[in-house]
Amino acid sequence: MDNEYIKKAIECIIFISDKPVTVDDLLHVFNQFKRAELMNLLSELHDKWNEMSRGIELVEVSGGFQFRTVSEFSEVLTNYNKEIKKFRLSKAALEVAAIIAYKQPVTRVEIEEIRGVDSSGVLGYLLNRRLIEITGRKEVIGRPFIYGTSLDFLETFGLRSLKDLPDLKEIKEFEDSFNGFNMNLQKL
Amino acid sequence: MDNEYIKKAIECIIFISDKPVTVDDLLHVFNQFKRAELMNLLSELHDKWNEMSRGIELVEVSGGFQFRTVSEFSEVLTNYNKEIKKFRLSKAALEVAAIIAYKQPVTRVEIEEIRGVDSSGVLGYLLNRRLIEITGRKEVIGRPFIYGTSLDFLETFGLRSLKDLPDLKEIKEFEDSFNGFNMNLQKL
Amino acid sequence: MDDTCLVKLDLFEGPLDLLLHLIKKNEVDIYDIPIAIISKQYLEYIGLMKVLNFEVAGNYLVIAAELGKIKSKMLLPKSEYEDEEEEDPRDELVQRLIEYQRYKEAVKGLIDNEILGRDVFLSGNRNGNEKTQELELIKPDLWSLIEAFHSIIERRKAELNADISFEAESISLEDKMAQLKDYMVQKRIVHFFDMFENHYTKFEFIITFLALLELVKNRVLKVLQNEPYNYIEIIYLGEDQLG
Repeated sequence: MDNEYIKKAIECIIFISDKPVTVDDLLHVFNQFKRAELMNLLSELHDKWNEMSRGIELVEVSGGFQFRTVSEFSEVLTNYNKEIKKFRLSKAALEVAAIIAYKQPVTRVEIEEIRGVDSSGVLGYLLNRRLIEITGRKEVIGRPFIYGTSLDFLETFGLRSLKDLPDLKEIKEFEDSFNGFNMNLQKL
Repeated sequence: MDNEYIKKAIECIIFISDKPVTVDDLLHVFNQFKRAELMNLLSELHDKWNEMSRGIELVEVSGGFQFRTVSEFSEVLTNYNKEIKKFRLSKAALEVAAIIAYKQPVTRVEIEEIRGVDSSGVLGYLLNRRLIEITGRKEVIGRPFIYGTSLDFLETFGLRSLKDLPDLKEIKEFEDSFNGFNMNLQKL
Repeated sequence: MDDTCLVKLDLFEGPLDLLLHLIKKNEVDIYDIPIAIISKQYLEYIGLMKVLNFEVAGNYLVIAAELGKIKSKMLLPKSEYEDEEEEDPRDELVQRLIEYQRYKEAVKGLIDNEILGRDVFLSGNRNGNEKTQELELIKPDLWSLIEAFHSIIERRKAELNADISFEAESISLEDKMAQLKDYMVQKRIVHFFDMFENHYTKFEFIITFLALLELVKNRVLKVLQNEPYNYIEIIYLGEDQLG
């Protein structure tokens, strides 16, 4: 089996998979290869698709690779298929997701201290959407759950890993950012 | 909008559709085009993908166009699917695992009383996956096996110990996110 | 207050969100909040929520009380010990607001990404078409276990309710009347509520009540209440007088 053949096989796997495909996933089927070799092949495949520049692109996300439509066609696609599964999260859900993303592992009480409001309903909603996970318990009185973001969170927000999260902004940058917040929400 | 752009947009539409996409489908969104023009573009796109010769191909099937994996990779894909399934569980398996986790030590009959359905197949499956173990026999008539969770169970579900399992009160706290799911969607 | 305030009311995510909105609207410095003005407006909003019958959550009132406390502290004369760094009574609240605002900012950063289902989309036939919901394979984690447990409880609840009502509905009015008559032959006099002692479902309640009415109509039983609000007694009169 030459490398071109393997690369095409990897393409197929990525195409049929419902989650981003990781090197570990590939190692299960291509066990004659070393991890580094597979990583090389993936990287070559990634370059190849960039170079082809089609309507579909090969994207590195959530620790793996996934085929996605190029964002400039989003409008055409939502027009074409009105029933398409649309991303919809409320302001509250986004706030809680952001707090968890930056502060994880974090408890419900800690989230509520920051927001100043009860957040249990939103937590249940985010758990159901699989954007967050219960990652354990905090060893304090009552042993509350601690929450973290899931792989689906990274996938949804197009992040390769949590390292891709932008730094929390410093306080002096606030003034500009106040405006435009509501505008951005409308976009959702 | 030039033809290359339209062709990529068509690619995206075919990609996101779960059925073959017909010229008629496309006419709904690209109504500035004549049918013959769209057919030309589709044919060009078809040629393009043939020429690229990737692991994914654009095929004409039942009056429309669809992306498919090239048939020579079917074996790789079957292997891959088998591997991936090893890391996931069916709803039935999760139910039995949950009952054993909470009620252990527990017999098959007791599990079936709770679930209301035959569970012997699922038990065999979970034993095979080493998520549960036979921990002994119950000293009643017939001395049935009693089941408990294994160390693999804890690892798979991200628990450090069985004490980390949520208690009924904690499950109840999430009640709203199960039942009022649609209602919450509006609110959130 | 103008109309836009009305529209926005239910858009606030809580008291801190409302405060941030007021600070922004008044274009004041977050490090030097004019507490008197802001708390006045804050209370106006809460008042408006009440007028509009919005449920004003307790946490709004907590912050209202906090604002009142800060306001009164700021009216106190400055401490004479000038060398000691005087703590601004607003500090704690300001820190909270800034912390909260940081995460609101973070949301902005998140939604600027290429979001799945908004900007970019996945293949429609990723799973093949033959798979049904039931056969869907789930990634095992703690939440999947909670979900599974919950779904058993829900399913069993529905099944058990169905069982009970099925059994209950199998009894006819005639049978229930006969049952009730036998019961009364033995007891002679019972309190009204005792008759319903062992009846769990709504259907059983109704059928028993109907049987009672029929037997009273047929003068087998008599309903007696000596004084208003006193016990209602059911008395056995004897064999069916009409039959």
